[in-house]
Amino acid sequence: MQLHHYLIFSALLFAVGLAGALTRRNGILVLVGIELMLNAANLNFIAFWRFSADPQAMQGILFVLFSIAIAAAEAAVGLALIISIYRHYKTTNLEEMNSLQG
Amino acid sequence: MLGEGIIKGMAETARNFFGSYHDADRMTTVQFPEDRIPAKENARNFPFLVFDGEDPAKGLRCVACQICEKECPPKCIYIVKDTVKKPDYIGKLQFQPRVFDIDVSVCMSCQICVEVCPFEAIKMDTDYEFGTADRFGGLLLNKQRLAKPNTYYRKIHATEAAEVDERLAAEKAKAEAKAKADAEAKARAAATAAAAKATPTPVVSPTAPAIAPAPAK
Amino acid sequence: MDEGLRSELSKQGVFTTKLTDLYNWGRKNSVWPLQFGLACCAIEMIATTMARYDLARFGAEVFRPSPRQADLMIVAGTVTKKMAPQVVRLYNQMPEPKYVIAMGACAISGGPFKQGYNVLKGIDRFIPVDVHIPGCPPRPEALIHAFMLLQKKIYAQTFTGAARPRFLDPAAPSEFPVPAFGEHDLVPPSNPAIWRAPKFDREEG
Amino acid sequence: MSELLEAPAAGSVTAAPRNYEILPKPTDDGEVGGDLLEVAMGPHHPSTHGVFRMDVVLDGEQVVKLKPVFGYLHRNHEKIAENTTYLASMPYTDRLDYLCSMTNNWAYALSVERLTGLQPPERAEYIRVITAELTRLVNHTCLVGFLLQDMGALGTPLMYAFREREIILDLFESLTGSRMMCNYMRFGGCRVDLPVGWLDQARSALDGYEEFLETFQKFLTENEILVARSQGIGVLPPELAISASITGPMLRASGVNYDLRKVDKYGIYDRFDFRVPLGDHGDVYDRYMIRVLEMQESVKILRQALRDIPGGPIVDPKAKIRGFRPKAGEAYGRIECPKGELGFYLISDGSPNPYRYRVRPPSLINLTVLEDMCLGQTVADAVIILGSVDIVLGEVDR
Amino acid sequence: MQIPFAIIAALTIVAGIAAMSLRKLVHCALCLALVFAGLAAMYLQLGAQFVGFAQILVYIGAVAILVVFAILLTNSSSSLLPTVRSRSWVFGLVVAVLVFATLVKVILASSTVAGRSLPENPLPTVKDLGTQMMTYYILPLEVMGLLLTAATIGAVIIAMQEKKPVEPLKPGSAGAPPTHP
Amino acid sequence: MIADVLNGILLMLWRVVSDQPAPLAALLPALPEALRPVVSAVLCVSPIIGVFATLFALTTLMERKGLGRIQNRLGPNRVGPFGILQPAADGLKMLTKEDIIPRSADKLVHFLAPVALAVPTLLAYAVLPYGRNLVPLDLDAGLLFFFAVGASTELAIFMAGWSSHNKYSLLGAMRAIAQMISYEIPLILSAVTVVMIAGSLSPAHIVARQDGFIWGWVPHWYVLTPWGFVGFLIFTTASLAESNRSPFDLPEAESELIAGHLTEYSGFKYALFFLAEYLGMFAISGLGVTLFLGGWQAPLPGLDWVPSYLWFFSKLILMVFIFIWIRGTVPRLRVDQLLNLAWKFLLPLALINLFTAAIWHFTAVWQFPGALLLRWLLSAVMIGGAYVVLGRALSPRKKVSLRTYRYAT
Amino acid sequence: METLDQIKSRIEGAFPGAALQIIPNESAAQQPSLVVDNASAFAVARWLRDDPALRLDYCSNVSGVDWLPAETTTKTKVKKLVNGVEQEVEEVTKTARPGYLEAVYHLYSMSLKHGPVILRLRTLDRAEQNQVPSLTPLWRGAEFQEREIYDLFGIRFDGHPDLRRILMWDGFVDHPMRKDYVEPDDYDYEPTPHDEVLEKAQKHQGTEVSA
Repeated sequence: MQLHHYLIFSALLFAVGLAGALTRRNGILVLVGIELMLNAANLNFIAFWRFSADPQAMQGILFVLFSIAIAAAEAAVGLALIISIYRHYKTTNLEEMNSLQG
Repeated sequence: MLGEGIIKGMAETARNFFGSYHDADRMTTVQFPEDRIPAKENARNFPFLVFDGEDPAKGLRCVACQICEKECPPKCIYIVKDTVKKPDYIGKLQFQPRVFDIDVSVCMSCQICVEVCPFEAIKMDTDYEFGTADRFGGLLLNKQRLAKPNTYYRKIHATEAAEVDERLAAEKAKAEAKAKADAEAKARAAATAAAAKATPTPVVSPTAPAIAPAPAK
Repeated sequence: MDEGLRSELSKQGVFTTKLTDLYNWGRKNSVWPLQFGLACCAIEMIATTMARYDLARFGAEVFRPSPRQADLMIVAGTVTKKMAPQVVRLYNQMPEPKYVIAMGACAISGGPFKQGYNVLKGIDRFIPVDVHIPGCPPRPEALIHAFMLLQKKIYAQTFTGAARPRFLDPAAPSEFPVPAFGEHDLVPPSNPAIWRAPKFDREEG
Repeated sequence: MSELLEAPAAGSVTAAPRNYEILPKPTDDGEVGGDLLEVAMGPHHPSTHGVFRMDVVLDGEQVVKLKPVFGYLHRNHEKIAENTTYLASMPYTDRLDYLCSMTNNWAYALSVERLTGLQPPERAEYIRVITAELTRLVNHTCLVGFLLQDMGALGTPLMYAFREREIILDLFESLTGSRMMCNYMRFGGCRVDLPVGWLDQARSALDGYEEFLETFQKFLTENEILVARSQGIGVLPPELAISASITGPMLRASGVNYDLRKVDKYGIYDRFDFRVPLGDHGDVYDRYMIRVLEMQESVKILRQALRDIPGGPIVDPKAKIRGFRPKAGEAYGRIECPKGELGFYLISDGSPNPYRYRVRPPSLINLTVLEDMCLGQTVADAVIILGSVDIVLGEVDR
Repeated sequence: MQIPFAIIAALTIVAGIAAMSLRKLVHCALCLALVFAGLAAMYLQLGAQFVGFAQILVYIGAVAILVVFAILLTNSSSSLLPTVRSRSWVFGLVVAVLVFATLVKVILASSTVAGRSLPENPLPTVKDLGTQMMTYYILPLEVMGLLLTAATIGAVIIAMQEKKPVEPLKPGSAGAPPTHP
Repeated sequence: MIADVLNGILLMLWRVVSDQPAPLAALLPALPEALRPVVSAVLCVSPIIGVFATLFALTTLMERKGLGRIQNRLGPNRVGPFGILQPAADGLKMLTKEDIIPRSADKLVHFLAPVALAVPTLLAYAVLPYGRNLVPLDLDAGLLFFFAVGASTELAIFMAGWSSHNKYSLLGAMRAIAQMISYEIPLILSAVTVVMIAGSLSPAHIVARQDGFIWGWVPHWYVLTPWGFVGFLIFTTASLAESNRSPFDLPEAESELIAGHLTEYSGFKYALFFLAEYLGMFAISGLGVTLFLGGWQAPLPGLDWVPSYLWFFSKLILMVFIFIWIRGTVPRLRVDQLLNLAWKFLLPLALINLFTAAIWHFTAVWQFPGALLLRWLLSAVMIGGAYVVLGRALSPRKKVSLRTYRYAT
Repeated sequence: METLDQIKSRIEGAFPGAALQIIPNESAAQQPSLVVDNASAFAVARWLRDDPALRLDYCSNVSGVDWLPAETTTKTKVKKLVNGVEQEVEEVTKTARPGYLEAVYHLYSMSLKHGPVILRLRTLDRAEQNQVPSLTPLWRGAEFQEREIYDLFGIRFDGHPDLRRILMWDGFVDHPMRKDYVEPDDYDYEPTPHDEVLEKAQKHQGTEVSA
């Protein structure tokens, strides 16, 4: 196993997430796409940590742990926003949320 | 205090749990097919027809008066009266039901047929094991299945049957006494009539009842 | 092999088992009733599961609230015309093999209420019934007796042959049409495919 | 109103009676949809005590609308009774409220006695009181069991309740022959006299019952979950209760002192010393407790009745079994059955069959306020509120 | 090592594509959970035990559930739109492909990455991780805690719905005033 | 070769029975290199499945009979001697029952849900130490693993509820998820207390830390400390909720929601759910035993000759019995009360308990006479006070109490 | 409590336009009842509820009664010339009473603990003009009972908040408690028929043969 396998896999996952976030209309799925991209990035950290010369230096792992926590916070706030918007517009379709008036 | 009541409740259930192993009051299960709760003397389920003597074809007390058929609330009794009188177990002529069917799939075990019967002919059985897969055949009880001897009646409802027997015996004795008196009176009347053949007095001959208890017709 | 010989053998420690027997043994000893009561008989049905009679001894106290997990439907009480479609629907929702006990006069024939305009004269007009228990209401012992009758019936079932049970016959339906509410009565008033009044031939004597 | 409420109830007594004329209807039919969830609970649902149906509209778990739907056990009792004789209806009354056949019998017998002027002899009156109070014990015990079942206790209280019920049913069976459907009372008396030794059996059963009531209380009444689940739930204000013709323990739980045993003094209830427990909150807990306390009072009545019962005949000699034809006229007789006021309204036209036979079912009328009590509560509360109303479908739908 | 990696990678990618392209949103959410599980497996394979378990706990146990709840709360599970793609979906796809191509090119071209394989050094234990976190990284940890708290409160406030509840009857509460027809 | 293998098997069994270390190592060298991982995996997994499936069968029977005894009746006793074949009959029937998939259901998800529930539940067994030398997978972060796989069962329940396309199912699933998420927090926090004291996330290590006896006869189990006792109570309450047992069986509340998320499941899939639910209960009880009740340690000195796994399983059965006992006694909570209990009572209590444990830990340096008593008192006052205050605050109204009633004569 | 006559005269004082009629009751119960005309029924009922001496706050029972059209024969002795001779002749006059439906309310007082006062409301006929005013706005307890009467007897209650069928299903058209209701024919299995059941069963089998 070599490092670039992981990196290419992570890039692929990132691209899938990006494509999803850009092509789907539903706000929740856009958030899901972002979540995938974040995860792809996390995989990079882990891979680099594992293939680094000194795994005892745990920056990679710690970074991912913090990132996971941030992702959880992000998901909570993002989904709360979507629910709140849904209450207002009665839709989760991003293209219909084009009016600024409250 | 939070939790106190729950602990009390759990103590109660624990008491029942352990009690069920040594305390008969706390293990109330009667294991049915093997053990049975003794039938209460008054217990009733479905009616049966009482017959005296040995032969149900002869000894049936029922005289097909059809009162129970009329009074039965769910109308589950069906009687066809015989056209001729037949001798009963002591040889007295009586009407008998040619058909006596009870549809136990309808019967509500209310005992009203027993109450209205003037002949003590229909009584309540205590048997309850009537479950069957045969809807049409198994639940329509005919005369053969309904007829049960008086000894059986005495077995399941001892007190009540004793009273009934006593009453029937008293009625019978009364009827016999009356018949006897009538016969005597008749003989006497005949004698007086024979004695006073010359005096044309109209003879009133009281008719003796054909059957022991007067049929309510 | 008849029952007597088998029980004799099992007493001697010889277990003779066929696949059918095993299958029937499993079904017979694990009959889970649907938690479903209609009227007066339901109280006696509950009483049957209670401490004095304890239907649990037969492994049948597992009253399932959802028809999907039930094997046995105890039709306990009067089936009114307003209720009949629901009963049929519930029966349809049960998975095969399923059994029905008609408990009490009302469920068998409408019972004392059969002359009523809103009372169905017997649930067997719409669904097949395995065991009938007369009585109004039947005593709890009568229900246990009928339950054991059903167990015997299950144990005697065979995989093949003309006498095989309905659920093993691919041609036989496992769902039955649900009657609709009409202007005066249920439409149809009975399911002619499973219920036909017998030609009445009264034996006299 | 103040004479109704013997003592000031918690902040509810005002000088002017409040009117609950037309129920406040917080929701319209057109509103359902969106976030609201419509659930039809029943007619086959484990919580509805039979074939009752509640069409519930939920907002999350909260009930915003609840419509009871009846008729799944409409067995045409009244129509059948109008086509048959007076006596033949007696076994049918057993099947009205099938937990309390004795009180149903009594209510019907009482109405016919009102219609015809038959007068049951004293012994029969005592037997009626004894059987009716035993019935009350059975009904209330079972109700508490079912209520706890609805609350989710896994059958244990119900099992204990039915254990005691069996003891009383044994008494009924040895008296009348049947466990549930006693068909015992007759116009102007009772059907059979007490068997030998029955009174002693009843006394010892009563001793056991008192002990059971104590342990049952210990087992349940203090349970925090029961208290938390039932206090403040399904509140029924007394004014609404009166307006909606609520009767029985449910009415008294709302603090209204109206017990037909005291008001009408039917039978011989004026001879007994007993009290009528009243609740101050009208919630599920009060309804549960009122029933428990009523059982204690019933035990008290039973003790007196079993002590004082005289000998003598059990049927009015004027009563006939066959050929019973009351004079033309009408009568309404009512008694305090365990669920409330059970009345029979009879119109006779002089024929053997009643011209009009009407049952005033307490269970049905007590359901009038079901929606009012459930609104704003959660669906789990609605289930126990229904349980605390104490309905039997045989009587609701007849 | 190769075969398990291939299986996990293929499954994860397929699940990822499914999560981004299925029509029913609940299916998307379930596939998302599958992606998370695949990634967790990959972390475990790489020896990052703690992170792998944390990934399962947080992503499957919390984020996926949150997504599912959001889907149900916004009622998007039942309403099937005529099309699920946005108007500019071609553009999005092109961008994604371009990004992927660039990344792959960079990875393959990089000299630091190329040909690097696993070192033989021992892996840190959970205890080491804890020690590091509680000493050197204590400040980020505290900040993270603060952030999480803030995010939770914020999410609750945003999603809170003000509505007037149906008041249950209370003792003494009056109903409607009498209105005679 | 074959003799070696047989010898190895016998040696392995002997090591298991006599509680000796490394039973697997006795067999593996006798096998060819290629077979070793497979055999090792099979030998780890199959006993777990076998033992716990048997335990499941016995527990269902024990539950039915125990509830029966609580309710003054006998319970199943007709199938086989004392009814012990009842679970076999039930299983056989379930296997042969028709499997209904509702027409409107999402068929794939409906099919996958029971699997998705059963697999993580089984995974959780990997890290429990069943005996002195019986840990299938001695992970460094074993506890985290346990909670991680436990958390993933929520999704399976959601799958079951959503795919059935039934209102009751969905409501039940939502309730289940809300409940499981809420109670996971006090559950984890009460476990964290132990982790903090033991200084390890490895279950085997935690059990090892509970070795020995105070004053020679009081076992060194965490449940016998004030914080440990309260932690154990919190853990038990939360695990009741996690395994959807009464009084927290709201997701399947039959008087409200028919059978919750299981409403539309029949036949084998239902059996699988049933199995998974019980397995989850065993797993979480096993964790409770490991964390608080000293795992496989003997309760009294001198009982070490009894194989350690027997202690583990007897403690496990004791916990299961308590679960059954509770089930036979209490009514069910309402949803809001359930969540209030988690968030307003258990969570603060667990936090205070954590703090108490910290104090307990740092006062361990006290060496003066009566130090233990003082530590005990201090902790008990802290945690007891919190219990009283929180318990008072939990009551929805101040007036929820027993009432007195008035009578009219 | 006052007698019904006293109540009637007080009502007549309060509502001069009200047409009241007391129906005597021959039975032992001695419960006479008061027929109120539909126009003033609601006002009278409210007066009964609110009058301080009566306070009939509790409507216990509401029943429907179906009175079929009937002929009452009255015999009067009339002096007539028969064959030129004045004779006292009994003349039979037949008056056809039209059928009507009736709602009977049993009112009690919970506060004063007396009762009953029985109120009868009558429809004009059994077909179209089958409405009476609903008393549900006065007593909630009448709600389900009036619905039931609507369902089973077909009396329409004006002013009832929720007048739907209650016991039978919505598509049902008949009113089964009426005396002339004909039950649906399902007499295909009657093993114990007699009287009217026999007739119906025979009729059923007859139709089956012809069909």
